Amino acid sequence: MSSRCRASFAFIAVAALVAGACNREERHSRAKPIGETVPAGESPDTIWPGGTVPQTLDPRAKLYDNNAPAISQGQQLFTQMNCVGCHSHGGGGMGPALMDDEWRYGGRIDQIATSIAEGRPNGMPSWRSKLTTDQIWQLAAYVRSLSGQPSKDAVSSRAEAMSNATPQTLAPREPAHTSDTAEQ
Amino acid sequence: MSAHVPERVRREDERLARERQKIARDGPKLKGAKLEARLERTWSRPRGIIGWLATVDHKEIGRRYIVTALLFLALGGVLALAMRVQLAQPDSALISPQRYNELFTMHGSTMMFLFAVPVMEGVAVFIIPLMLGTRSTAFPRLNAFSYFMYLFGGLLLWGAFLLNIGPDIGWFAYTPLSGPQFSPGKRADIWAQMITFTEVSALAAAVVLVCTILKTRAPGMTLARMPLFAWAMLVVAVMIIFSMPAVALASSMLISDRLIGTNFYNAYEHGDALLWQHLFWFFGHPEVYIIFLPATGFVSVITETFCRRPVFAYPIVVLALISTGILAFGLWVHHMFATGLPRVGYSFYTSASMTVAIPTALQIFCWLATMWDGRPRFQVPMLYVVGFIVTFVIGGLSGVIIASVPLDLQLHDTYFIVAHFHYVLIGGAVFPLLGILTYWYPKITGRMMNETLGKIGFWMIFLGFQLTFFPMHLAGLLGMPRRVYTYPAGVGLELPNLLSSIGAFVVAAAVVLFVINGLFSLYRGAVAPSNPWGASTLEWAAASPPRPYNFAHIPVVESRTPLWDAEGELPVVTGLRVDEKEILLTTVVAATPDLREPVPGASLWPLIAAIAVGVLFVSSIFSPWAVVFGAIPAAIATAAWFWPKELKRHPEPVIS
Amino acid sequence: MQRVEYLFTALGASAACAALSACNRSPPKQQLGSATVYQAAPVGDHAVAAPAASPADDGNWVMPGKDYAATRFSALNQVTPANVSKLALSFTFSTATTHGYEAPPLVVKGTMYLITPFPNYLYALDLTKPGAPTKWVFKPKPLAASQGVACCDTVNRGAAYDQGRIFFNTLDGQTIAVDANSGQQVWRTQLGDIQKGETITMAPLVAGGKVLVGNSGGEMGVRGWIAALDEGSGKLAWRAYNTGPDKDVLIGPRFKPFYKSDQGKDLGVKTWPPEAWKIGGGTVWGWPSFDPETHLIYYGVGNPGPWNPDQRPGDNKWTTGVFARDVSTGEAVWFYQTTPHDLFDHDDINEIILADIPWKGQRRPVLFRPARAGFFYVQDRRTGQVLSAAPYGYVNGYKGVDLKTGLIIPNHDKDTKVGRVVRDICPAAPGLKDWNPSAFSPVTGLVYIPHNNLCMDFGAMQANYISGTPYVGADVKMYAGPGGNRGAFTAWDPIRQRKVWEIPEDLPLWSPALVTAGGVVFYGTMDGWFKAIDARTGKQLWRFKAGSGIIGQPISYRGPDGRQYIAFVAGVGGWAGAVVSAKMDTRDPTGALGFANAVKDLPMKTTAGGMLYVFTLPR
Amino acid sequence: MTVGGRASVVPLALAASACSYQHYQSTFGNAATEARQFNILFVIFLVICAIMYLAVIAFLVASIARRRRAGEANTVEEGRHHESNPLMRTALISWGAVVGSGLVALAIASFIADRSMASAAANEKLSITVTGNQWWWDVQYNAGDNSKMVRTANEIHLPVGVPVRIYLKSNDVIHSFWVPSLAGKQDLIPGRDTDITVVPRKVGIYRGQCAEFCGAEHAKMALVVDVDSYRDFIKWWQHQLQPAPAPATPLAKAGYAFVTSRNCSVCHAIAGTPASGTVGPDLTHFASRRTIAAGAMPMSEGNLYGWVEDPQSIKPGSKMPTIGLEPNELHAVVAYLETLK
Repeated sequence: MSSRCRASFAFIAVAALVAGACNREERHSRAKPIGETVPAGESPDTIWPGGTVPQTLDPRAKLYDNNAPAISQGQQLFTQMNCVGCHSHGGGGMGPALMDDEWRYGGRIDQIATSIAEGRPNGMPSWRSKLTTDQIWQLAAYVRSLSGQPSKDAVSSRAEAMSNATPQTLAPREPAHTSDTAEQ
Repeated sequence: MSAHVPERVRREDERLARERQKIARDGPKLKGAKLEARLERTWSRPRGIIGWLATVDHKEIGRRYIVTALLFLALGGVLALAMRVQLAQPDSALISPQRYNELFTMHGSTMMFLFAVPVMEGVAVFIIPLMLGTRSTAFPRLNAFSYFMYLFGGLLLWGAFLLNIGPDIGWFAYTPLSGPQFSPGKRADIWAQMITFTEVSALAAAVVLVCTILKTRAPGMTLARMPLFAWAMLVVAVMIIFSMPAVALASSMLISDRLIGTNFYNAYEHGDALLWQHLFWFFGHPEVYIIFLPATGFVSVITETFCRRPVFAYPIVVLALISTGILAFGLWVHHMFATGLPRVGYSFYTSASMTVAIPTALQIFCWLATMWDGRPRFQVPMLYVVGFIVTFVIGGLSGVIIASVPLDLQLHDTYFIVAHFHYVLIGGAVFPLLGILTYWYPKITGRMMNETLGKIGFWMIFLGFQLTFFPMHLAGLLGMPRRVYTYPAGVGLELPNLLSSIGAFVVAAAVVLFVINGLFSLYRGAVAPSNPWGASTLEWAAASPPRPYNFAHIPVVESRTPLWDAEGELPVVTGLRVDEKEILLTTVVAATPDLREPVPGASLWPLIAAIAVGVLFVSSIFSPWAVVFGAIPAAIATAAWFWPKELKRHPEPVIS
Repeated sequence: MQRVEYLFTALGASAACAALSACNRSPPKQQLGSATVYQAAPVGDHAVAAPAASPADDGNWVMPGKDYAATRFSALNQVTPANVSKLALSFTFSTATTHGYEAPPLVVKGTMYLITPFPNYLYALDLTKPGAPTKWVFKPKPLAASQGVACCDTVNRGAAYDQGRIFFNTLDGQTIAVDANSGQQVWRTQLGDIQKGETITMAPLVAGGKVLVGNSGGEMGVRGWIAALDEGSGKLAWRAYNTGPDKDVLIGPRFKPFYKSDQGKDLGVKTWPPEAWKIGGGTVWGWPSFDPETHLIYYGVGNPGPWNPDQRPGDNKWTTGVFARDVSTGEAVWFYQTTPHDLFDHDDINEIILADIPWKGQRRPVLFRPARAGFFYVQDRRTGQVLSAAPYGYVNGYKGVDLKTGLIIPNHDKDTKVGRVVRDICPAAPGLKDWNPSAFSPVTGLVYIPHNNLCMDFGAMQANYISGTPYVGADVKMYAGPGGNRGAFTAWDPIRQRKVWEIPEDLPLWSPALVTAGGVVFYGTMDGWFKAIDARTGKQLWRFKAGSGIIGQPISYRGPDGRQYIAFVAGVGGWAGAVVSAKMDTRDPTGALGFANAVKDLPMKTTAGGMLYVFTLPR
Repeated sequence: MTVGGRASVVPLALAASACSYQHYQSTFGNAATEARQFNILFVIFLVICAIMYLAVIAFLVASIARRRRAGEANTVEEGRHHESNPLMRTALISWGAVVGSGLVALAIASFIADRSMASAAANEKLSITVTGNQWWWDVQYNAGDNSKMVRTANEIHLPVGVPVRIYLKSNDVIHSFWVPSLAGKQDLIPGRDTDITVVPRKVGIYRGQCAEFCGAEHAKMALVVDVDSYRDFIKWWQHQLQPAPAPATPLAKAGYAFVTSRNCSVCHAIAGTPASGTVGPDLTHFASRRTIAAGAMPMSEGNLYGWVEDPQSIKPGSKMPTIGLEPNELHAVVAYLETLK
C-alpha cells in the first residue's frame, strides 16, 4: 500500500525526497497477513524463574504508538464496539478505569492489545475472533491515550459527543505502568 | 493676533527658522543631475544581505510579492496536473485517496490564499505609488512585515505538505470533518494557521494601500481624476479589511476546538457545524471579489492605453466598482443552498447574487464602448483583455445560472461549479494578470517582453483553457461531484475528463512559455523607454525601472490622463527635503498639498517581528501555552519596530 | 443553575452551600439532615395493609419485603422514640466481600441468614449463642465472567425463606434452594445466560408454591422475562417474556388491561421495529408482590433497550409497566404502562405495596407505587386503574398523568434526540427513587420514601448491538437537583397525595427503609450514617456511624431472648456507589452511566466494606 | 436543441459504453418532477444567457472590426480623447436596462420554479430516513406500524408517481444526498435534520453520489435508486420484511457459522440471525442489491470475492477491515452471502 502512495509522489519531485519523514500522521491500512496473531501474551510484569528474560516490545507497536489516524480510528472503535458501556470514557463502571495509572494486567501497548484479544478473567470479553489485529492494535493505541501516554500531538482533544473527561491534549503525560493493583 | 508672544517662544521660532533655511530641498536651487544623485543616496537601501532583508522600498517588496506568488502559482499548477492525470481515466488507482485529498486541498489553498490575493497586492504595492506620483507607500515597514507573514504562511503550508502532515480537508475545511475527531493529528491545524498568516498579511497590505491611495496622491489628483486601477485597489483593500476577520475568527475557533477541546462546532454540546460555513463564506465570497476587482482595474488600464482614449463613462465604472464591493458581502449563503436553511431566505440570496452581476455587466459595456470609440491596437496585453471578455462573460453567466436555488441544488458541488469558478478566476483574474504583467514588465524590469512569444502564449492559454474547463460543465451535468479521486466507468464521464486532462497540459505549456518569455526578456528583451506604450498615467513618467525615489519632483495633475494632456514637461511641485526621506501628504478628496511626512528608513524589525509572530502562530498549533509565552518576543519586536526615534527634525507646515 | 450548586457540593462544602441560601431557586434551603414538616400527620381513617398479604408479625424476617404486601413494617414495639437513643451494638459480622450490599439479613427461628454480593456466599449465624457464631457457609461458586455483564455493581438483593429452605439467585443466572438447617443444596436451576448479557440480582419471591425469578441486563440488550420454578423440585413451571408475541408473554383470554393504549394483539411485536423486541430489554430485577386473596402476583418491568429512543420507535410494549399475573399459570390478568416509549431509562421495577384504602365510604384494594419516573401511583389492584398519581419530588421530564387515558403527559422540550445533548432532565436516569424500597406503616398510614434528587444531561447516539456487551447508546451526566441536596427522606400521605415531612440529605439515598410499630423509622445514608427518625414528626432521634456506606435493607426481629433487635449490613456499592466499589476515576463525569458526576465526593466520604451490625436495647 | 432532444442524445452515448451495471447518473435523466422542473428552468436560463452572451460578443467583434478614417476616432492621437460618442451614452443606459430586466426575469422564473417544486411534493405518502455514515448510506423505511419498518443500505426503491419525503441525518460528518436524475441535492448535517421531497415519474435505475467532501472515500459513496411500479414496490417491501432464509448447502452453513460468530456480526445485522450490529450496512437482503460497497462495484460473484477478501485494496481507508480470510472461510462466506436474496 505505502509503495503506491510514494509512487503517487513521483509527480512532485521535491516531495519525494521527504516521503518517509513524518510517521505521526501516515494512514497505515495494513491487511492482516494470514496467521498473524496479537502478541502471545506473556506479561513482562511477572517473575521469571531463574533470572530475568530480556523483554522486547512487539515491532508493530511503533506503527500505532504515536500514530494519530490509528488513535482516531481506535477512538471510533472504542465507541462502536461498546467498550464505552463498561469503561465509559476512561472513568470505568462495569469495567476498571483506564484513565488512571493503575493497571491490573499492564499498561504497555502490547499488554493492552493482549487484554483485548484474549480477554481477562473478571469479565473482559475476548475479541480475538471479532476484531482484526489491526483493529485491536488501534484500540490499544487509543486506550493508551486515555491515560495520557502518547504525545499530545497525536491525540484528539474531543469527540463529536457530550463533553466528558478533560481533553487529552491538556492532560499531563504519564509513562506506561506495570501491573500494580491488588485485584487480578 | 495681538497677544504678546513670550520672549522665549519668539527666540525659539527664530532659531527654528534659521535651521530651516539650512535644509537642502529640491527646487529651482537644486535640480537636475545633482538633485538626482543626492536623492539616490538618500532613498537607496543599505548594501548587502542586511539591506536586502531590511528594505522598505515598495518596489522591491512588490517585486518579491509577484515572484513568490508566481512561484506558488507554478506549484499549485503542478498539483493540478497531478490531479488531472489521476482523473484522466475512470477507476484509476494511480494516486491513493489520501494523497489525492491532500493534492486538491493544497491546490485550492495555494491558488486562493498563496497566489491570487498576494499577486494582486504585489502588483498594487509596486505600481500604486508610481501611479499616484509619490515616492513611497504609507507605512512602508508594515508593507515589509506583510510580505514576510505571507512568505512564512506559504512555507508553513508547503513545508507541512512535504513532511507528510499537509492538510487533506479541502480549501474550505468544513467541520466536523476538519474537527478534532475526523481529522486526527495536526493536518487541519496547519491549514487553519496558514489562514491566520495570510489573513494578517492581507490585512496589513490592505491598510498600507488604503492609506497610500487616500493620503499620498500627487497634488491635483482629486478622487475624480484618480486612475481606475487605484479605485479598484481602494475598494479591494476596504473589502479585505471587512472580510478577513471573519475567517480569522473561524480558523481560531477551529484551532481552539482541536487544541483545547472547546465546543464551537460540536453539535452535541449545542455548537453548530453551519457556524463554520457562515463565517467562512462571509469571508469566502468577498475573497473571490478581492481577486476579481483588481483584474477589472488591470483591464481598465490596458483598454485605456491600447484604445488610445480614456475608459468610457469613468463615473459609471467607479460606481460599479464600489457597488460590487458592497454587494459582495450580501450573497455568501449561495454557497449553502443545500444545507436546509429556510427556502424564503434563500430567495433573498438568489436575487442578491443576480444583482451583483449588473455592475460587472456595466463595466464590460464601458470597456467595449472604449474599444468601439477608440482605435484598439491588438498587442499582447489587449489580446488578454479580449480573451478576458470572451471567457469571463461565460463564467459570469454560469454564475447567474447557479444563483437560482432550483438550478444550484442540482449543480452545487459538481464539476459545473468547478468550471464556473475557473472561468471567473482564471478567465476573470489570471488573463488580465498575464496582460498586466506584460504591460508593466518594462516598467518593472526596464526591458520589453517578446511580442511574438507573447501572442503564441496567449493563443495557447486561451484555447487550452477552453479545452480544459468547458467540458467540465458537461461533466457536472452528467453527475460528477467535486473532490472525487476517481469516478466509475460507464456513467458517461470518460470523454469530458479526458479532454480536461489534455487541456490542462496545454495550459501548463502556455504558462511555461510565459515564464520563459519573462526570464528571456530580462536579459535579451529590447531596452524599454520610460513610456513604451504611450500611456497616460503617471507611472510612465518615472524611469524604467524607476529610481529608488521614483520622481525627482512630485508631479501636479490636472486631468484624468496627465501624460496625454501635459504638453512637454509635467508641472511639478518642489520643496521636499533631499537629505531625509520625505513624501508629500495631500488631502483625501481634493488632493491639495497638506503635510510633509518623514518616511521610516529601512529596518530589520519588521522581519524580526514577522519571525516572532510566525513562531507564535506555529507553536500555538502544538500547545496553548505558546500563545502566552510566544506573545512576549512578538511584543518586544513590535515595540522596537515602533520605538520613537529622536526627531532630529520635525514636520513643518507647507510653505508655498 | 444546578451546575453552580453541583460545583459547591462537589467540593464537599455543603456547609458553604447551606450558608449561600440564594443559590437555589426552590423553597428556602432546608438544613441538611433535619426534617421540614409540611402538615400534621393524618388522623382518623387511613390506609391499612392488605390483610391477606400482611399476616400478624411473628418476629421473624423471612423475605426482603417482610411480607407479601411489601410493607417492610415490623409489629415489634419495644424500641420507641423515647428509648431508641439507648440502642447498643449487640454483635457484628464481616461478610468478607466489598461490593454493594443491598440485601436484608433474614432471621428464621433463631438463625440469621446473610446472602452477599458476588461471589454470593450464604452464611447462617446461630443467634441463640452469644456473638452469633457461624453455623455453616454455602458457596455457590458463580462464574467470574458474570461480573463483566453486571451493569450496576455485582449486587444481590436478598434471599427468601419458605418451608425450611432458603432460596436465592446467583449473579451468573442460577436459582438455588438450600436446606435452612444443614446448608446442603436441595436443587439448582440455570435460568440466565451470561453470553447474552443476562445476570440475576433480584431477591426471589416464594409464593403459591412457586419461586418467582426475573433476569437483569436492560443495558445489555437482553430480552426480559419472569420465570416461576416449582418450589419443591426447582423445575420451570412457566416463563413469561416482556416483549414479543402474545404467546411468549402468556397473554390469553383473561388479559383485560384497563386502558385502551394497552389493549391489542401482539403489541409486544407491533410496538417495536422488526427484530428490535428480541434485544429490547424489559427485564425484571425489582420487587414482585403477591396477593394470596386474588392469587395474583404484581411486578414491574424494566427499561426498553437501548437507551437511545430513536432506535426503537413505538410504545415498546410491555416495558416500563406493571403486570398482574396468576401465580400458578402465569397468565397475564392486567397491565399498566407507566412510560410508553421510555426516554430516560425509568425502569418501573420499584416495590408494589398492597393496601386497602377508604374510598367513597368503603374499602378499596389498591397498590401503592412510588414509581421511578417521580409519581406516587395509587392503582386498583384488581383492574390496574390509576386512582391518583402525584409527583413526590421535583419532576420536569413529565407534566403529569392523565387519569382518563392513564397516559403520562411528556414534556416535549425534554425529548432526547441523537446528535444533541438535552440538558436539565429531572428526575435523572436512576429516577426520583431507584430500586431501594420504601416502607408503609399501617399505624401512621404513611409511606416512608428514601429517594434521591438528581437531574441529568442526556446525549443519545446510535447503539451497536454485540451480544454480551453493553447496548446503551447514550452519554449521561448527573448532578444535584434543585435545592442542592442529592437525596431526601419523605413521609408521604398516600390518600391525600401530599408530603407530611421531608428530610433533605446531602448524598443520594440508596438504602431501603424500615418502619416499626414502635413509631420509629430507620434508614442509612451512603456515607455510613444509620439513622432512627420519629415516624410522626420526622425528628432525628439517634444515629450510628457504620464502617461503610449503607445501601442494605435494615430489619427488626425478635431474638431468641424475646428482645427486639435492629440489624443491617453496611457495604457501599450499587449503581450510586460504584464510584467506590468499582474504584472508578471520577475525572470522567460520564463514568458509571453518568452517576460518577453526581457523587464525585463519595470516595472521600466512605470506603468499600461488607459488615453486619445488630443493635438492641441494653437490659 | 429542445430538452427532449438533448436528453435522448446523451443516453445513446451511455448505451454505447454499456457495461453490466451501467447506471444513469445525469441531470438529463428527467425521471422525477424535480428533475423535469430543473431541465425546463435550465433551458430558460441557458437561452437567455446565450442571447446576452451573443450580444456581448457581437459588440466586441463590432468594435474590433470597426474601420474609420483618420481623425474620426476620439483618441489622443487625434486630440479628441476627451470627447465620447453620444450614441454610447444611450447604449449604456439601454444595456443596463436590458441586463437588469433579463436578471429580474430570470429571478422570477427561479422563484416560480422553486415554489412549484415545493408545492408539487407537499403531501408525501412515503417517508424514508437516510443516515449518512462515512462512506455508505443507511436507509430506513418508516411505517405507521413500526413492525413493518424496513432497513436496507446503499439502495432505495421508490414507487413511481408517489411523492416521497426523505429525512436526512448524519452520524459523523457532512454528506450530501444527490441523485441527479431525480432531484437536487440536500446535505446531511450532524445535529441538524434536513429533508428532501421527490416525486418519481419514470420507472428505471438511477445512480446518485455523495456530493459533499466527506473524507478518504468520498468518491466511492454512491447509491442506486430503483423506481418500480407500485405493485413491484409493494412486492419488494414484503420481501424485505422476511428474515434471512436459513442456509441450505453445507458450504452456506459453514458461511453462516463464520458470519454469525466471527468479525462480520459485530458490525453487520442479518435479520433472523444473532448478528445485529448497526455499525455497518444491513445484510439481510444483501444479494438482491445491485452494487457492493456503496456503489463501488456492481454486484457479481467475482466482485463479491474481491471485496470480501481484501476490501482495503478496493476502497482504501474504508472502515471495512481486511480480515485475512483462509481460502475455505472465503468460499463459505461468499456462498452464504449469496443466499441472502
